[in-house]
Amino acid sequence: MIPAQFEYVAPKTLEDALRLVERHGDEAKILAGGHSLLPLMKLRLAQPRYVIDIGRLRGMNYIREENGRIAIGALTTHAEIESSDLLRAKCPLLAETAATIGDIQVRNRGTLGGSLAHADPAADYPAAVLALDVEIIAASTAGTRTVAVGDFFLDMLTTALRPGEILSQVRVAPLAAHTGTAYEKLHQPASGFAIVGVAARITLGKDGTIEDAAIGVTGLGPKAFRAAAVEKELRGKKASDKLFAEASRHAARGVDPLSDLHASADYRREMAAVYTRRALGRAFARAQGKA
Amino acid sequence: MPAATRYLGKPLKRKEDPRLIQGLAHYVDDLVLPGMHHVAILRSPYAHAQIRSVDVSKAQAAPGVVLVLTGADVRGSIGSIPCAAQIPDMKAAPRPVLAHERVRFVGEGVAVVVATDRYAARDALDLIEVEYEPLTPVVDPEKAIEKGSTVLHEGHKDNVAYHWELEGGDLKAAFKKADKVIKQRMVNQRLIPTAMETRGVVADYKPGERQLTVWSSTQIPHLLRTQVAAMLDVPEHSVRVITPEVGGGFGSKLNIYAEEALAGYLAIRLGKPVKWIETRRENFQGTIHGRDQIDTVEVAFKNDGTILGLRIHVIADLGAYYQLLTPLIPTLTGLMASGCYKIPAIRTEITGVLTNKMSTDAYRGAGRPEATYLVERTVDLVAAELKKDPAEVRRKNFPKLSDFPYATPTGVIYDSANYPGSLDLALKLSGYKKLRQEQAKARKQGRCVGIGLSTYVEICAMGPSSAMPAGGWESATVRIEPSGMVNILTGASPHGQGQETSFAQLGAEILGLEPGDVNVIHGDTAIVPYGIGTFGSRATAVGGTAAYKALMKLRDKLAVLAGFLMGENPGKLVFSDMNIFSKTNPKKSIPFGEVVAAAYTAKRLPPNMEPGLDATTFFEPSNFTFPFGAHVCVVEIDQETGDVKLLKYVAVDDCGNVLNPLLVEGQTHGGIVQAFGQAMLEEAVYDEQGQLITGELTDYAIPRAADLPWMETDRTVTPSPVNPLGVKGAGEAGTIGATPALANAVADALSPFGVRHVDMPFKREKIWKLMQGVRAPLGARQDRVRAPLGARQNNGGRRSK
Amino acid sequence: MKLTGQYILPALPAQVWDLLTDPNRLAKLLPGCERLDPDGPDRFKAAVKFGIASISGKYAGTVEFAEKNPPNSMRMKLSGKGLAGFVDGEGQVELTEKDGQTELRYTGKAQVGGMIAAVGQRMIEGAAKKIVDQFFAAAAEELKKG
Amino acid sequence: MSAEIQIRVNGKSYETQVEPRLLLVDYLREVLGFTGTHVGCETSICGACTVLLDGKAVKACTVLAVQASGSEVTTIEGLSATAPATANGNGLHPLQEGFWEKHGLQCGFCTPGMILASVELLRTNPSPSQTEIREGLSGNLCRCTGYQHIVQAVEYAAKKMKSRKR
Repeated sequence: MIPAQFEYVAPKTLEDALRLVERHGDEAKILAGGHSLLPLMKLRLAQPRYVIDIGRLRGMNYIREENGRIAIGALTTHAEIESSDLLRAKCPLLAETAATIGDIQVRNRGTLGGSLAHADPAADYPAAVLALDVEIIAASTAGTRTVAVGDFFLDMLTTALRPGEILSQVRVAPLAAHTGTAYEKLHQPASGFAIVGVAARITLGKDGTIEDAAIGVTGLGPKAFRAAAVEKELRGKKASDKLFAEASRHAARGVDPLSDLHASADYRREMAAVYTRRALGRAFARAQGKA
Repeated sequence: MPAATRYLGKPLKRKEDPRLIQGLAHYVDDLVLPGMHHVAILRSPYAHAQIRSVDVSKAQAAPGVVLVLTGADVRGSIGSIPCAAQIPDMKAAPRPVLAHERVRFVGEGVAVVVATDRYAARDALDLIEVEYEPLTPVVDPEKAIEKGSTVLHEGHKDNVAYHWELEGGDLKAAFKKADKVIKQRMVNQRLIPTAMETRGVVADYKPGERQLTVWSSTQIPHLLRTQVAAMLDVPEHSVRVITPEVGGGFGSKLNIYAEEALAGYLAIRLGKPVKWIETRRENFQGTIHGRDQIDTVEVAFKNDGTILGLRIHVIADLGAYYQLLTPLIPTLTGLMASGCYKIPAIRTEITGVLTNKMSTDAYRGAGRPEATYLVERTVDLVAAELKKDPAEVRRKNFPKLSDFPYATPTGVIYDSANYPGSLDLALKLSGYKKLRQEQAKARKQGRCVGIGLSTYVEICAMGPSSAMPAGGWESATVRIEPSGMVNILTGASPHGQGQETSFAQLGAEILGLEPGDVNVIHGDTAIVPYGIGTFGSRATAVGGTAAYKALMKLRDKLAVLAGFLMGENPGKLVFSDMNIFSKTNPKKSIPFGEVVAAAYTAKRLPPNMEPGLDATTFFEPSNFTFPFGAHVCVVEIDQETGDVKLLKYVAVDDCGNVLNPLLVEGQTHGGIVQAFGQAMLEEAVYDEQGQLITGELTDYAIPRAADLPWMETDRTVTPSPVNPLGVKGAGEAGTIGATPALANAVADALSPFGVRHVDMPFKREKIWKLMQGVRAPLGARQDRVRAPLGARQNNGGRRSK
Repeated sequence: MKLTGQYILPALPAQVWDLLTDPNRLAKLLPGCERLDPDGPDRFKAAVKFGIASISGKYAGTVEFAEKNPPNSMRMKLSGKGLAGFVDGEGQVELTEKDGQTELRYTGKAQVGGMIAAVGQRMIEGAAKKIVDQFFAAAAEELKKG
Repeated sequence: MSAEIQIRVNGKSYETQVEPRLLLVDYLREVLGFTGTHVGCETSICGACTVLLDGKAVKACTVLAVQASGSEVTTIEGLSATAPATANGNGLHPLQEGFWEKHGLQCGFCTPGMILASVELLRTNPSPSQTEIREGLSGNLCRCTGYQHIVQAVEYAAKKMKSRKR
């Protein structure tokens, strides 16, 4: 497995990178950690003329608090997210999700920005970032713009990023009070990708009713999505195992699940319900301060 | 084997490890020769197609490209891939090294590129234009033998490769006498061996010396030399095969492959060394696959659990062509269809079928895992039908100890065994009684728990030459060098088994030296006498015995010489601590080195003794050996997802005497885990068009560390009478004994759902489906907090501090 | 791989029929189609550059119509071959009028071979759906233009 | 098309002109001759190509050599204190020792990657439980050993490394 030839450029600053991305248009691919792009290039399914390596950009690898939100640089690796004390304390869902990606070697190289921009239908992060309502910052030579994550994933391998844009940062709000989150994943046994991955976030009111619920689902269809029907069933109701079980049945509503060697559409649909219920159960326990 | 030993039977660390753990070993891909060219092969994307044209002009003109050849270019120059197996009335299905006219499986080579650089060779593949005319692919072996199916090979009237039958005992009477008969279809799925090192070849030709050297990652260097010489039509003595370090084989490198001959041809033609290293996708598509049988078994039995007869029909999917042993493998299933039971009558009928897939051949166990699987599943079906404990039904059908050597109705003679002994120990170690109680409790709690047993016997130490296509003996040469250092040259070329250590232990024991004084040489046909190779759990039982005999020859010679020098009776000498002692007077001794030196200086030799210390043996075993054992395991199924978790595994194996228990333990672990792979994860899937859709390790799952619990292993020791070491062989027991234990556990877990049998692999969705639509017969609700059943999950309760 | 689906297209079946069987207009609808040249009756040679995000490749192939029953039904055969492998598809297309629009139903089978079959398992079906969706979205656009 | 890279491998600096598409594993093996790093699957599953890149385990089949420019790489050849170790094993890294002591390898092909992944594991978790060892090695496949002796090898090394620190 050998990639086809390409021209390599490694800009030092984001500005240079953006100019290159703009200049080369769809003849270029952006290389971050390389764990989404290089496999495709080795298979020669992707044969870009230019590879723009943004891995050397300074100041794109950080996790810090900014104006009450947590800002994560696009080049932050899965391993860094997994082990970040800040995230573990204030946004544990991202750390928990990162820890389920591939294996440690992959997590040491793969980046948050690379994974999100690639929008693999079976990637783990999309479920979590949807459940967390993150903001995605896209940079271009014209400046930056903010994309709400709900508008970000358009289709299989397709995002709202425009030609000439580089995903530069992800912003996420710290966990609110009385809130619990969890990521539950049924992994494909060979590749470790998600057959179904469900990220849940639950905020409880004082009386134990569910004030807010957000469910992100990956692996099921061509793109990750919010299970709005489940969320609707939960909001304003008193949390219970029974409620979670009933609400979870709607996890796949409106989605035409994928079918492949590892799981049929039916099985994926059923597992979406099971894993939604499991994620809700764990998120609930955490919202109560348990587990 | 002597009663008290110093090295033999001891868990010595391996001599081969220092180079391996430091990255200093050399596998084929690590070899670099001056001026070496690189080979890449274009392969068919079609399972079945006519080749209309191949245009190599663009590839030939590409930078770095030296030569591009098609199947038509080489067909007259390289013979087809040899098959050593002969079955009466078998149709021929030889495979050319590169396809011409027609391709018959996805991955079949169509053209070859030689370039000065590996990357350039790969680039050139994209420039070759092949026009194919797709033909109807034949994928399902049962449909392949229906009338009207497309026929793979010209001149064949259908896709039946052969019919093979074996019958012993009075089957009619057995079925007449039976209280009950059960019939069950079982699929033993197609597997991909997946040695971690793919195959690879380096070939170099020296025109002046007319010497072709082929380095190949193979289990059978000598057979490869003979066959490559024949395929290239060059004298055998002008070919030298060297196996460098081999990164696992499991049968997949017990073969002669197209690329081995092609590389040799290209080296001769270009006068340049060439290297070809298989990619993983090529390995999945074009290195032999294993298993792939559809078995239908009918069992006749009495209400007390006595099995009276078995009628077995096997449809064996052989793939598109024969590799070295392809047609032979299923017949081993017939040979071992009696399992470890006294079954009076057995009939096995095999239909070998040609399909548009890669050839099946010997994969760890080779025919015997299939036999054990169908027998062991059958015994459990009988037990389930009679509502008896499967351990009791097994015990009921074991031959008595006094029956050994025991002749089965399938015509083999089991050398020695104690089946109840290994079963008892396995039951005791696993706490079987308590497990059953815990299972009953778990079921009441709504948990889906299964316990599986298997008692197995396997046929090993292949074997007497009468039963082997290319000879069943093994060679060894022992040379004691003038300094007293010992070289053992063995024809049983290992690939991870550790013979460099175990044979050194043998040599040190016999000659009274340290294992460090004994060096083991293998895998070079120019140095080592002709040998058969390492497969069929034969290296120690046959190769080790050959080494033992050669060592004994030299020991005897040294004893005569030492006796002569010491003035002592040669029969009364002991070899120990680098000295040769008098038994009667321990103070009387002579240094080992002094005797060796005397043999070489040859100034004081007994009359008629030749100088030097060199002995060669070709050991021909009188029979196979028959290792056996009993395995017990516990699984739990997540009813919501169908996920099967292995909670506990206990294995008791009996491979006779052992040279190094550490190595045996390693073989056992590895075998069990490969069986786990077959049971739970692995399946080579071709779609209906013959595309191999498990094309990479991203889709074909093999076991990972975290999939497994702590395995508890133990042994009983029943020496084999077939060889003087009393060893039986340990390489394949795991894949033979463990697969049915796991399958029986899963069937047991599913029995409350009315499931009698489910085919491997036990993938989640398949298991989940079986539980749908059946009202949970167990306690209603699943409890997510689980008491550890049979304890020991992953960390085995042995948390490190 | 089985493919089935239905679309509502904003035109009468006869107009939809004309669109689908006119190589010049069809060429614009097929995602990534660079050329569509006649190659015998109801048969066309196609050059397609197809890509989803990073994954892209060039395919040479044919489009064929058979069992034409205007404007109600036909069989469509598609085949393409590129470095990443080959695709062969065949399906039945049925057009029925519904409230001045056309309901188009298709049922078919597609076969993917070569590299994309060996490694693309988890993406193939999604990709196929996406291409079909793109095609009909483009068709709907074109028909809206009248 | 070529690019100049500067890499330190096992403590020594190299400056090389390479094709940008050259994979790090091919650079290490074919250009520099560190053939202890193996290629097992090419799809970043099996971990045979694991090396340490700036101290962290990565799969060198899925890294371009140009990406590693300016970095420090450790391969199996550079792991022992005095490479190669002496015949009696002096100078071996505790993990190498552990794999030898506990029979943590058979064919040896996965071993360099397995050892370097274990280095990563013990770097982040010096006293792993057996479960943590098994999970920490989920990026490395072994077809021979059944993993049990590998788990014991890592335990052996963990214990030894802890006692050394004291």
